[in-house]
Amino acid sequence: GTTTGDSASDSGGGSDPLAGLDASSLVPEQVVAKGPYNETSATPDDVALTSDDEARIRDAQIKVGIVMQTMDIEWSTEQVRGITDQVAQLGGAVVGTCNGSWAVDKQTACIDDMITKAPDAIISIPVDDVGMAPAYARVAAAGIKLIFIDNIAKGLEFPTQYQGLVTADNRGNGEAAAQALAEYLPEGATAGVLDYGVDFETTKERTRGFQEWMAANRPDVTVKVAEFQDPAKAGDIAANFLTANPDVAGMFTVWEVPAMGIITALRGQGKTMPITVVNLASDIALDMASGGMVKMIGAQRPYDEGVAEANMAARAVVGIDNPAFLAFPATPVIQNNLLTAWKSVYKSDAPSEIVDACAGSCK
Amino acid sequence: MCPNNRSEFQAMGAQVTESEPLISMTGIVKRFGTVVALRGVDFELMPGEVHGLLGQNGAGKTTLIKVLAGIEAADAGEFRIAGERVHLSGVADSKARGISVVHQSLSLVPTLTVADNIFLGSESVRAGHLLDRRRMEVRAAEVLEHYGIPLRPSQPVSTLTFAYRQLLEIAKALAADSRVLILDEPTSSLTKAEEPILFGAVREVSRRGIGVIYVSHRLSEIMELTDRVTVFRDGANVGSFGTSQTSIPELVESIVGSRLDKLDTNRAGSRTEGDPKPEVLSLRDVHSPGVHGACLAVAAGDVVGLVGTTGSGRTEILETIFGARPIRRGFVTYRGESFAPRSIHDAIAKGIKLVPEDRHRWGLVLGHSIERNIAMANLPRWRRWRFLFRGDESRSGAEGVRQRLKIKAPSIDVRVEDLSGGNQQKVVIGKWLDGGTELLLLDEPTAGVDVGARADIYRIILQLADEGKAVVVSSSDYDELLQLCSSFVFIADGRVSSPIDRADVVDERDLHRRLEEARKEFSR
Amino acid sequence: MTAQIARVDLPTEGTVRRWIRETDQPLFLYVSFAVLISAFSLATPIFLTASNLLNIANQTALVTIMAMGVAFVIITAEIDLSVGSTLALSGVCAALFMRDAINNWLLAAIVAIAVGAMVGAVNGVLAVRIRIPSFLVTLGTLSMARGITLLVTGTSPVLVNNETFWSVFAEGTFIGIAAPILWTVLVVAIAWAVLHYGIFGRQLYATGGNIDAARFSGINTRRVKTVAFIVSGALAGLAGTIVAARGHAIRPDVGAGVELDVIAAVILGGVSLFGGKGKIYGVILGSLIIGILNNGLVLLGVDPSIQLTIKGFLIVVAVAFAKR
Amino acid sequence: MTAQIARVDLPTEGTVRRWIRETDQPLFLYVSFAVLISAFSLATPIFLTASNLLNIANQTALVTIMAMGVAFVIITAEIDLSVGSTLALSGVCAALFMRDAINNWLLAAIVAIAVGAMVGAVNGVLAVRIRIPSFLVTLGTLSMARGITLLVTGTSPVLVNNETFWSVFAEGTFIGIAAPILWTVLVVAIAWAVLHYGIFGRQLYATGGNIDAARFSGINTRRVKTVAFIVSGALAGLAGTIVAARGHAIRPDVGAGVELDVIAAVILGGVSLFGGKGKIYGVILGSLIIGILNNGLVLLGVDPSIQLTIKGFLIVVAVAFAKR
Ligand SMILES: Nc1ncnc2c1ncn2[C@@H]1O[C@H](COP(=O)(O)OP(=O)(O)OP(=O)(O)O)[C@@H](O)[C@H]1O
Ligand SMILES: Nc1ncnc2c1ncn2[C@@H]1O[C@H](COP(=O)(O)OP(=O)(O)OP(=O)(O)O)[C@@H](O)[C@H]1O
Ligand SMILES: [Mg+2]
Ligand SMILES: [Mg+2]
Repeated sequence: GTTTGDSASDSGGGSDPLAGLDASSLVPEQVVAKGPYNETSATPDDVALTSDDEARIRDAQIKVGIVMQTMDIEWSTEQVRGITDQVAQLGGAVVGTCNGSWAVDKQTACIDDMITKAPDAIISIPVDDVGMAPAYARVAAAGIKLIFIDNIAKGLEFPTQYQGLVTADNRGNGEAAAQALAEYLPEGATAGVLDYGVDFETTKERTRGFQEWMAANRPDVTVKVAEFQDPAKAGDIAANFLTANPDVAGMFTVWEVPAMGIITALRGQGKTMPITVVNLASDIALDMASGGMVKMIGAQRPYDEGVAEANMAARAVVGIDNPAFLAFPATPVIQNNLLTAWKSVYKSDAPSEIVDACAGSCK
Repeated sequence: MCPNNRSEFQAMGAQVTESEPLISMTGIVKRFGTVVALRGVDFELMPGEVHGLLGQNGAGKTTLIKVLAGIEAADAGEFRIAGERVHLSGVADSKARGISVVHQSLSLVPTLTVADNIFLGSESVRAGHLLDRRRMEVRAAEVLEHYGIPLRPSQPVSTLTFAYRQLLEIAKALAADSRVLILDEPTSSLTKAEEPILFGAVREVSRRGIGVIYVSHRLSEIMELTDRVTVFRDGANVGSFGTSQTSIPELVESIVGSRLDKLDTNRAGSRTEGDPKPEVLSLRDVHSPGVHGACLAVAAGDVVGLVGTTGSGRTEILETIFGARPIRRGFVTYRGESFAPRSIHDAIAKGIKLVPEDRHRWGLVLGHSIERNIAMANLPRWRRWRFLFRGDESRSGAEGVRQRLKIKAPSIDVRVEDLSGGNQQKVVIGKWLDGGTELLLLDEPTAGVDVGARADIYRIILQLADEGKAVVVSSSDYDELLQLCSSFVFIADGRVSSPIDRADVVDERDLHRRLEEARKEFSR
Repeated sequence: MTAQIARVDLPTEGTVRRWIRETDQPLFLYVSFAVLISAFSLATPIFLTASNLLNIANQTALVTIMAMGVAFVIITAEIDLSVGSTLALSGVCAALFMRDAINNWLLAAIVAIAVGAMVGAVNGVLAVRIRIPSFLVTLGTLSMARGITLLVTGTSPVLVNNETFWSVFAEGTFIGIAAPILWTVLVVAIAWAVLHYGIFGRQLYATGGNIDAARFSGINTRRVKTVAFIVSGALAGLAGTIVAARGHAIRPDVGAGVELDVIAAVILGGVSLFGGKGKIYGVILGSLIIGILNNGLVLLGVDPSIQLTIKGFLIVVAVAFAKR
Repeated sequence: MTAQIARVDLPTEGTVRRWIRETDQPLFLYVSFAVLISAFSLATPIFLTASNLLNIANQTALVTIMAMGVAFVIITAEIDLSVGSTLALSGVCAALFMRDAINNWLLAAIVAIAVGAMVGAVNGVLAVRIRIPSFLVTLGTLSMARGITLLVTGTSPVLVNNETFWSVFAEGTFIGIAAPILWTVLVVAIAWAVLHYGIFGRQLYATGGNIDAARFSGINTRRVKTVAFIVSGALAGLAGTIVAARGHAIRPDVGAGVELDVIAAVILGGVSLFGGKGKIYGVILGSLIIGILNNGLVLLGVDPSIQLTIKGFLIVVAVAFAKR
């Protein structure tokens, strides 16, 4: 379609609207996300440890178990890395990591196996915030502290049944992504959203953020939504969606896998358009670095979150009160702050391919 | 067949000097688990001779052949081909050495065509790896036509009936340019009409100096076809004779190991006299797939023989009565009331039992034990409290069958696939031996069964008849029909002649002549 | 004479080897089973604790229950890929029934099992009457059932508010044994009786071994196959009930992909995909072995990315070594 | 085990039915294919546009390529569930090779295909020599390959920085046709020649149709099966190469679950799970039909939950209606 053609030329040359922008200007004033019981977010400093806290924790030699929703993605690995480093830092040990493999029965098994191992605390992200509730209730019943990642199991009480929730400001990232994409959308343009067609709180939050911002700040933009239920098929869905809606001038999607799907689809069709997405990953970063289609990435901070979770777990074990809800503020990444953002998120320099691809245009 | 092949054959015939045996085996031993199939067998095959191989079911004939074909490796013994000591590395090896086999249990690929099967493993190629389809079809056509085998090269094997598959097996072996041709019960369901095809082929190849090993339980064939016979008993060679120096009774004696009293066949004839017996089954102008207006009447105590050539539709008629083929038109009455079997289930429930022609396809679960195979057909009898199965009764029942039919196996838990061909056939018959049979349908009942067991089976059948059951037999073995039947009908392309009494038939030749007449009748 | 041979030769072969050859019992399963257990109990003391063993039983309950039904189907030389979706659909139906109609645990369970049986019946009819390869049929019903489940729930979970339901199917215990385990035992017992002591079992084996021979022996092979599919569906329904009870709620996307675990357990249990072969306790061992692997590796605190590799490796080894 | 043969009576049946049976041509595929295409092109004008058709071809490329290999395996009456993981492993190996060793597109592709072939060889040896049911073997290698992939990548994507690689396997076009489509055409052509005009094809069919007959005819059935597995692996390797090129990077979790789509395409294409049967173009139609369904339903903007239902339904109907 012609629209996409135009936007292609926009995104192509130096006339990139985000080129000179200060990424931090995309961050919402304060964390938008609200806790499960509508708590406002604490800040990472609220869970930092004083030296005598640390001393007490060292004596306790805490044992921590981790139960993830999957171990197949970078995000999980980083979370686990953050937790493991920090727990070690605090003289404790991670006694085991279990992979829920996106299945309630498998994650339930994980929880029960962990309980059997009787650690002091379990840090976990539920694959199913409803169906997993009874299993998580057993954790508290077994006298084990419980820190949630991203989302709590429905109906569990703070602080009796769980002692903290750490997440990224998903809604904030959604808003930032909307704001960035808006820069590329001419008056009355159409934006596309490739959404996860399953009731999954984290991704729903991101989409909400995106749509609310658009509705509030760019009422002229029509938002068309396509849903995928199998991430592996997101690319095909995107391709077919874009064929069916040639008027779409830019896309937002909820994490990097569907984003890669969109990119692949567009490449297959020899088209190009601006894409904004949540969660920093090397493959979409490479595209951004080379001035490709990915214009903005709302990063999470899995490693830092991991550290915070470890701290909360430790505090809970030695009986220090935790804030109920801690959301890390959105971290917008655009081409010009890619390298620094990468370092602050992953605590290591960006891969050489990305640096090369930047050709000096990133900092 | 194409001339160049013939010259190849002659060349091969020339290679072997008359004195030297093509094949000589000494002290061959073969075990299967507990079973010793061959216990030190000596065997010799001369060029150009047709060598008959005889023996009871399970005597070890097929095993010897599997050793020759490189399918099974002998556990001990010496094996020479044309004087050269060999250790066959496999089938390909034995093929390469010019040994080709017609197997007892069919070894065709149903999903491929006739031509594909004939040249399976020896395809003609073009440009290295590409098939030369046309050449194969042409050569296949030549072979089939040369030996007068009525098959189309392009025909998929899955559409062939048993007898035709057997002919195809033979064609397959003939097409391979070989020094040794082995036929393991090639005629078990060929009729007099196809015999000439086979015999002609055998005589031709032996004339070319090719050695032929011919396994059969039909002694008349052996006498007619072979130059020499070797008899096996329980995995040992109990002697070789020149065919001309021996006689059928002698052979029978050395096969069975004792004298066998011949059935008095007049009994069969005599049963037709006397007061009329109640009619069990009658077909009037019945049409079904493969059957075109069949009429048939069977009374209690009758043993009716279906006489026909391959493809005549005997199997079809039997299967129609058995409920395996939908009746399109016509009337069937069974034991007084009109009857249209909706399913096999139906027919069996009413006491109609069929011993099918192709035991591997329709008769047996090869992977299951003897007991399971026999129980499969008698489940209602072993039912307890509606749902449960009376295992012990089933076992003792199966054990009884094993002894009654002298099935050669260590126990009833042996898998049927490990039984010899004839013993497998006994299991198929054993399925229907007892339990509410009113009408027994037999399609090639004794295919591959040895003379001894055959006599036992005849006794059992005649006994059933005496008990007032009705029996219909389709057999391509006229001698068998003459021994069993009280009357005959002739079949051609799915139609049935009017019956004639056993007493009016003199001998096999007479029966064959009458069949030919009947077929002329139909074709008019 | 024949009998003689038998008598003479029988002793020469080890009774064990003969037992293996004659009956297709997956001996190797015992072995790998024993090996696994001893290995893990040496590696970690927790493993052999009663609580952990109950744990494993509880975790394998679902797979074992469904494996019984799928085993029936596979023994008839068909296959059922739809159990995962059937589980979800019937569980969701039970939950909706309790939420919107009658909040009664028994009726709900009946609904779930009936729905499962219905899916099974559809599979059966399509595969047996219309003769569509069951792989396709059940792949079709797999996505149909899933689609319907997502539709009726609008992709969001359905809550279950029925104490009795929870305890009867998940949380209740009897002499310290959790309900799901008891249900499993019940199902296994019945399946065992049917398959090894029932007429129907014989019919299943015969049908799978050689369908033509079975027909010619008077077995109504179509009925047999259809019933097998229905049983498989119904048991998936029971599994769905248990899932709904365990979670006090059920998500429409639950049970996706579980069919592979189930079939794996069945095949590992020595059931042949070509039909006519297999034993119930083989299947039980099959699913226990998989369960024990999952549990043991976690207890040992093995890194999850290595766990996958090890699991695949061990499964293959278990079988390979069995074939020796 | 030998395939069951349906008893048939030539004289009485209609020539069409006979033609369908004798040459196992999945006629119904033509029909449902035609029906689908006409239905969608009536429903939405976009459907029949050249760009959309290329779209479909491009989307089905991967499945079609892998389906060729899997068809080989299934025709020999075995099965290969490992293609998804093999795709990931070999794609990742190619990417790592370019990143850490020699950044050469050709060598990288060779590495990928070699790795794939190796996995196939492992499958072959375990399934054929050690006689482990291929379902288990390939389920084992499925999780092993995936595990190794996750290990070597540490779960993070591996980036590919090689313009030539991108264009040769993904972005390059020739007379307006994208590279993946061209690769598919090439693979299909070769598979077609081998299967229908090659010796090896005969041997595949024979081995699957009646393994004893094949052995008795001197065919080295073990070799045949092993080679089939290797081909399947190698083609999964090619697919992996294409994935890596398309994304300019490859994620270790790519291709999970694709095996079901591939097998579905193969079976829908009229290949029998019991072996000995099947035609290449059937498989092509099979995977195209699935691709067209996915594409058309999205073009029509159908709700994804309903899409699932419809897709399952249509697949079943397509086949059912075929059997009439
Ligand atoms: N694979 C096997 N496993 C175990 N026992 C076997 C196997 N094959 C053959 N036998 C046994 O070896 C003996 C000889 O069998 P064989 O088939 O050679 O007999 P045969 O002479 O061909 O009999 P028939 O005339 O019935 O064909 C039989 O007792 C049979 O049960
Ligand atoms: N060459 C053939 N190809 C396909 N079908 C055939 C062929 N010849 C015969 N038939 C079908 O098989 C039917 C019977 O074949 P069959 O050989 O079973 O006849 P039969 O009288 O039972 O002879 P036999 O029992 O000796 O085989 C024929 O009526 C015909 O319908
Ligand atoms: Mg024999
Ligand atoms: Mg016949």
